Amino acid sequence: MNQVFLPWIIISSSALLIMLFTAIKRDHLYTSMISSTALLVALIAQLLQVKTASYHSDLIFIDAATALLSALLILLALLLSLLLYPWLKSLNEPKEEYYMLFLLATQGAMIVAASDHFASFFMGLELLSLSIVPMIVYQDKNAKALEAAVKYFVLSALASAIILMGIALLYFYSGSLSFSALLQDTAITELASAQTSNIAYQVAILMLLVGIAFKLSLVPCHLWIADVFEGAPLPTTALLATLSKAAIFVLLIRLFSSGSWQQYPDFITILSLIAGASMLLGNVLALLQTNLLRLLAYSSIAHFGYLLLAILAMHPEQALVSTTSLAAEASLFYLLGYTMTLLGVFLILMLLASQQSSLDFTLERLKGLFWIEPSGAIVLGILFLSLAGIPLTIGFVGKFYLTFAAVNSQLWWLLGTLVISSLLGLFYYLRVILMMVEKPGTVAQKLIVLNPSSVFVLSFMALVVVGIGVFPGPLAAFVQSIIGS
Amino acid sequence: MISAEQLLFFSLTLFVIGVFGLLVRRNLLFMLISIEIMLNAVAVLFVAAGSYHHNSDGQIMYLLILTLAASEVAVGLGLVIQMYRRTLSLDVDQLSKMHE
Amino acid sequence: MLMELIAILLIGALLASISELIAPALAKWVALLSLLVTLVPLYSIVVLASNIEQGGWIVDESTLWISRFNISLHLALDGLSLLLVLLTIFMGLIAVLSAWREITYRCGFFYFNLLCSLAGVIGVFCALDLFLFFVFWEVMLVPMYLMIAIWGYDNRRYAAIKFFLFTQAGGLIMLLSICALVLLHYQNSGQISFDYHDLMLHQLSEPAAFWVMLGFFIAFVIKLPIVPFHNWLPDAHTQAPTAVSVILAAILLKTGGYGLLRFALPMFPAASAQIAPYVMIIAAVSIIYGAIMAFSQQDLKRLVAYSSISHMGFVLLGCYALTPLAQQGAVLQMLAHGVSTAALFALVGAIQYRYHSRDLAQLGGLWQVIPKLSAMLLFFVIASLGMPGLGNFVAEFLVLVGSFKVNPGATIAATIGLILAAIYSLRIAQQSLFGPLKLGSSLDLDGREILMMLSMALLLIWMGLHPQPLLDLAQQSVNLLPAGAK
Amino acid sequence: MQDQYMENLLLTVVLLPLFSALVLIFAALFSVRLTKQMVAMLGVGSIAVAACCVFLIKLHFSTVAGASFSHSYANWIEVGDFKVAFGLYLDALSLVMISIITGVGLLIHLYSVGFMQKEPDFQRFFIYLNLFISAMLVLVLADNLLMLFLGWEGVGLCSYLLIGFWHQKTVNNLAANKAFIMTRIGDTGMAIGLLLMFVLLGSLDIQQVQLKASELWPLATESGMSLDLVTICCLLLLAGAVGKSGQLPLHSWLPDAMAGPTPVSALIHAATMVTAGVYLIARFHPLFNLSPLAMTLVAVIGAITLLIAATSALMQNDIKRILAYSTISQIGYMFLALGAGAYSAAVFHLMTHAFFKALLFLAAGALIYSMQHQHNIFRMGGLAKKLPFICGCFLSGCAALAALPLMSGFFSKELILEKLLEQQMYVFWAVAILGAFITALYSFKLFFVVFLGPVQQQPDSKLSSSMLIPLGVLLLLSIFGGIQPQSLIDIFASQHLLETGSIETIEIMMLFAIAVPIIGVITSWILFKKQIFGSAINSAKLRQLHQFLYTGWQVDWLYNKLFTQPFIKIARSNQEDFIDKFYLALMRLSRACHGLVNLLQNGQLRWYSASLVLAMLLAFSLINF
Repeated sequence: MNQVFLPWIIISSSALLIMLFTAIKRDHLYTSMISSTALLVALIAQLLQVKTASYHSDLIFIDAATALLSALLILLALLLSLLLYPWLKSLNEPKEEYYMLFLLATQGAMIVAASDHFASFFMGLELLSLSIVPMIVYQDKNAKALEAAVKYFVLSALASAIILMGIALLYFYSGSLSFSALLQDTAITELASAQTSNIAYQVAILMLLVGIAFKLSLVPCHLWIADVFEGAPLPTTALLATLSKAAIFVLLIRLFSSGSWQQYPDFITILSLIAGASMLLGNVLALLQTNLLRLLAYSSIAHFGYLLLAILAMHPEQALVSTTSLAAEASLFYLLGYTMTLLGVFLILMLLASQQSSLDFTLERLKGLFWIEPSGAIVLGILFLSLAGIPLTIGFVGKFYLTFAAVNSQLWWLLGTLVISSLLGLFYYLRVILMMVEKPGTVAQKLIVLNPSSVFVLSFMALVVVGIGVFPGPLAAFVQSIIGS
Repeated sequence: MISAEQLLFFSLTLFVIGVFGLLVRRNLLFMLISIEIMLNAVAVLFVAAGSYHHNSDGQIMYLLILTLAASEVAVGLGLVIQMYRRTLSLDVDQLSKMHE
Repeated sequence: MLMELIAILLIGALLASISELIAPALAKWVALLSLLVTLVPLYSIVVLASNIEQGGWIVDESTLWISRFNISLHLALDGLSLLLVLLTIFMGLIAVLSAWREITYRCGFFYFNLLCSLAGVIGVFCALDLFLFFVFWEVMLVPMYLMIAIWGYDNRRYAAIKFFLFTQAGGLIMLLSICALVLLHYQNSGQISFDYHDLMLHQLSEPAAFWVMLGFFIAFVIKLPIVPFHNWLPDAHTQAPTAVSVILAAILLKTGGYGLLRFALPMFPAASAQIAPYVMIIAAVSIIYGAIMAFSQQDLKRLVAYSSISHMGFVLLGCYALTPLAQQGAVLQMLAHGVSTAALFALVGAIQYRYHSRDLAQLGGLWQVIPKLSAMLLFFVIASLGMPGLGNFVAEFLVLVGSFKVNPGATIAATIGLILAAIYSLRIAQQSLFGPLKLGSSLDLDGREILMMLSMALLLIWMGLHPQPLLDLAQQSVNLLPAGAK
Repeated sequence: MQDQYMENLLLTVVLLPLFSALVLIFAALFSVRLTKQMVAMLGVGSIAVAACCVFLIKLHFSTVAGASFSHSYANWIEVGDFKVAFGLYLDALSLVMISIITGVGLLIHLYSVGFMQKEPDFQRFFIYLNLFISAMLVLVLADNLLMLFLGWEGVGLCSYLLIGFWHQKTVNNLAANKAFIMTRIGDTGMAIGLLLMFVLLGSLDIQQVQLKASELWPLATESGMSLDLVTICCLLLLAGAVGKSGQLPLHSWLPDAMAGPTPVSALIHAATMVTAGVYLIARFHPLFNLSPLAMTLVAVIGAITLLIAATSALMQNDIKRILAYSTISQIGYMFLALGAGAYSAAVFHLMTHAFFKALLFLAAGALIYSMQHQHNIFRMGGLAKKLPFICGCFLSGCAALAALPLMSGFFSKELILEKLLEQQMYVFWAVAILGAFITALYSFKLFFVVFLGPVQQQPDSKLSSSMLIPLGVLLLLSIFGGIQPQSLIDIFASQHLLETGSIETIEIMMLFAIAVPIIGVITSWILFKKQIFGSAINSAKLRQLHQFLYTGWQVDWLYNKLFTQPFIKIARSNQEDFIDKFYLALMRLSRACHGLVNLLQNGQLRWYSASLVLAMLLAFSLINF
């Protein structure tokens, strides 16, 4: 039994354990401890084998990069789980199931990230999205949650159906379901020559594309995300925004870093269009948004637009300097920076939210936060600066990597869009910061009581965001050694 | 003997029907059904492709899709009940409190 | 040594913000103290400078920062940087003093931001690694933004965001340019480096050089600012508290000029020479446009802001005349304008502090009640209209002499700016100081303010009558620059 | 040893007034109370010492023809080949100038002690006055153009400050602004001239510039009336001169400048500063000699100004305005002389004019002082018995101004006319004669109206001795000051080598020239007896003419229409920056887009799901069509 699966086994078994435990005796504290410890152990296990990991079967492909990214995913889950306890405690629903769903979603995400076959990919995807649906509607009394759940459920079902159709068509024409086969084998190349003639083949690719675009909420399949963010409970939103998206994107990174996509010009054009549109529209949508959650939703559209830029930079027509790994590193770094930052934001929001007022998270509620709750506000401010990509934050390092890679691949038009859209973005990020330093208003209130775990998480976040922002050197070198290899 | 192209055509038609069903019906229940139709269309195509290529991946996928369909229905019906409990109707158009 | 300089400021910033918890009044003392402490390393630097041979870097320290891209914390200082750093510290002191009474709300955090922005600016003036330069360039904005946004006047949010967006736009374009530059260098030399010296070694070829240069140029020109990228300045100034206006006018604008002299010109001599004629015309336009706009303003701060647009036009003119004479003039203009305009803002702030109004229509006859302040205001007004014997004149004259033989047309247009300068400057004096008294009596300058004003006035006179030391300091840096479109 | 002595003396002369000004400034700044006596001591004393130094310099200055002394004290600016030092240059010309400045300056300082006695801002007045003196000394002693410019702007500044001395009245400030800006326009021309000269000749040292110029353009004289480089240089310098000396077209500030205290009008706007233009051209005579065109232009400007100013003076009621216009026209004479190449005559006239015009102004000041600030001459009358001393001052002053024989003004003006004849510039000569006639007319109109005829208003206050002494001295000077310093003729000696015209014609004309002023006086007497002056004019035409002349040929109106109003209109029209509109538009655009894309977020599940399908179709069609 290969030890690369150790984290998976830990996570899924702990999910089962929780299920059984709950059946015997409900105990919130133990449950949360089980899940956290499980994730912690899994993380350690994952990190230990980052350097060495390499496993390839029909279904699963794990190399160092994948291992690293899965470590990232586990880390996100772990941090989130640390804050689940205080939040769930204030809820008067049965709590334990949430942990189970949470762990299952994490598991699904990791499968997606490591999948090398449509079957495994599909399984992971469904595990992820199906366990998220109940998490969205977990709060019984919340009408918005229900609406969000229904929307997410129907749309993701539609999306998976479309993806499946795409897969089916591909399978119909190529007779294979394995990515590596589709990407490298001779079959694909003759398909590539054939694809211009073959409409159905195009349709297949487009279907896959639309499905992915939906999962990553890229324009034009982005409409759902704001509603879901607004309606869903904060932890679920955080999971959705970071873990599920990250997982799919990790897969994209891998698929694109291997394989030769420049032989599908149409495909690249569509992707660039999507990227540009996402950057612009996302930021334009967020421009005057007063609901913080919707604002974050829209900004995440834009950020995944930026990430696509890194993807596109992987296979340029002509690069200034031919470095294969640069774009991959860029995407990884940006993903890391963005997910970490966003998670941090959500954690603080969870601390801010007492469960009644968590329904409408308007900017007004941040008014004067800086003067009332400096520690939280400073961290939040730093996080937003990181989202805006101001230097000395991890967000900037990511953006710098991105720009560097994109310039190297001479994606000038997309870079122009990047400049414009990040200006738009800056506008609303600054508005948030401004709101926090305003003279305190009436609605502003203190954080709910800070328990050790949340303090730890907050300081950790700040540390990561600023620390890596100021000294990205070691991590950069490490990432290079992983991906460059 | 039915040719693969015919099956492809059939399943695509089925899929399109499902899509249209999803788009035109307001009732959540019927939307679920349309989703089922789509999934089945895909399933048919997989089976057809499997037999066309003489390998078993198609059948395996078919099984996976079946399980997926089942679990989706489970979750979906849960939602349906929830919704009916709250709004005494299954009209999804009423679920549009959140916009801009 | 430079690291210490910056570190002192940052530590001071932290202490200031902490000290508020003990006593709000403590913060300003801490700020003042930390600024004074910086004089220690500065003094040793000046000593070094005095006994260094021409053309070398006075201080040059570098440690590896990000090995992946071979980015290093490379801080170095030559005459030009030294002058600007000195200006920065001096103006920092002035700013602290001018905030002394005005800032009462959360002063700890205010001085924190003030010192941070100063540290950032010094970083900009010393950074020789392009990545590091960019980091400082961006970072110094945040505290400025906060200071305007928190302690500004009614319309502060708009002004603050406008300020940030304009500079950020420039910054992003510059980031693209930096990346392109580094990658092209990588392409040719096979080794990746953000270091100034390395990148200087081999010049880019056309047309790449042109576009890369343009990126830098736009960023710096927005900062200067030059018509038509100037609109952030009047708003920022009108909304900013006095101290911030002082910093903004005295130091922040200079980063643009510094960037031109340090990066845009020497790195892309050919491309710069290619655009120089047009740039000189733009400079002349913005001199005249700024002056006319200044004349039409009612708000004193706005007026001064536009006047400084007009003055910075001379800097651009001087830089792109590509003659050492004019570039010396540009350097001197940066210093002189820094002092004179900062003084004007400080005085306007003093007036506002006394009368809660900056509107020329409401002011008038101040000389009858506060003669000392009025006399000072008159002095700096005279200085800003370029009276011989004061710094601004020498600077502007050098610029004009240097650029006349290169581009007489633009130079003569710029000279017309002198007439307009006289017109709007006298308007300030006439409408605020002279005429019948419209407002009540008030306190005249106190010791602190007289100290500030007098020090600046003497500095200007010194620049006007004995600029030689400054010129000699700037000499070596200017000599490195391309010797014109020959 | 000798030089050492000279250096120190010169430096003292320049620095003393500055020093006293600084002392007074710092006293004011740190609110050290000074009694008026102390202020007066400082202010007047410094000038007195300076004057003594000048006297010593006169003694030690070698009387050899064309002798000059120059010394550079400190380095100012040195960038590459651009070198400027703080250097002083003394020759006969500047010697005459500094003697006038310190001498007349001393008298006027003394006078102001009495005149400004009641003024609360006594101290500020003397600060400005001393600053002015030092700036003026720098101007005339500078050995390089940049330093000359320093003095040039410095005196402009001081005149601005002093015109607006009584700053509570907005009118005064406006007059001050007008003066500064109009002169600034000329100065800017001059500055461009500086730039051009440095670029062409590679130096700003006055002597070197002229040397190099005569090397560079030796044949310029042959090239005749062409607009060559040297001419351009001259014209740019001329612009500066015209601005400072209130010549056409930049003369209209001078009458308004009378808003300042009367001693200021006497010192700055009659004796010293306004003649700086004359000094400048005299200083640069070698350069101007190279360009006939420039010379003619100088002469033309002088002539026209002379006539316009004289005619305007004829119609004024305000005593100070009359004197102001007469100043303009007298300086017109000097320009005429300069244009004719008669530099020594010009400077000579400058000197005598300084005497008698200072006298007239101070006397007028005394008059106003004792008539409760009455400026209108038609409100005065028959003061001859009341104020005999002032009457005497006026009599001699007007006589000198009208160039009646044996007065100081007579010699200088006759010299100018003579030179004009020598140069066969008959037209200009005729103009000058006409000017002389009008001058006599208005000056004696002034005298008669004020001192003869019916008494209208009683003088009250007595004059202090500190006002009477200077009056007395100037009275003597304006009568007997008509001895031309030999040294002047020497420095300009090289210039008039042209042989004179036939003698007898000249003599006739000379006699005519002497006669004209007398005729003028007589006519004005007749007119006065006929009660023409000040009587209401009945014909509309004449009234228009009167109005036209009264407003100084409506120049202000013209400039207002031509320059001021358009400028203000332009400035106001763009008060909030049309470029800003563009950025605002960008902002609105993005807001509009926000609204637009928000419409898509309608929360309708079925629309959302449709969007997926649509997206696919869109992409598909995009690829295939």
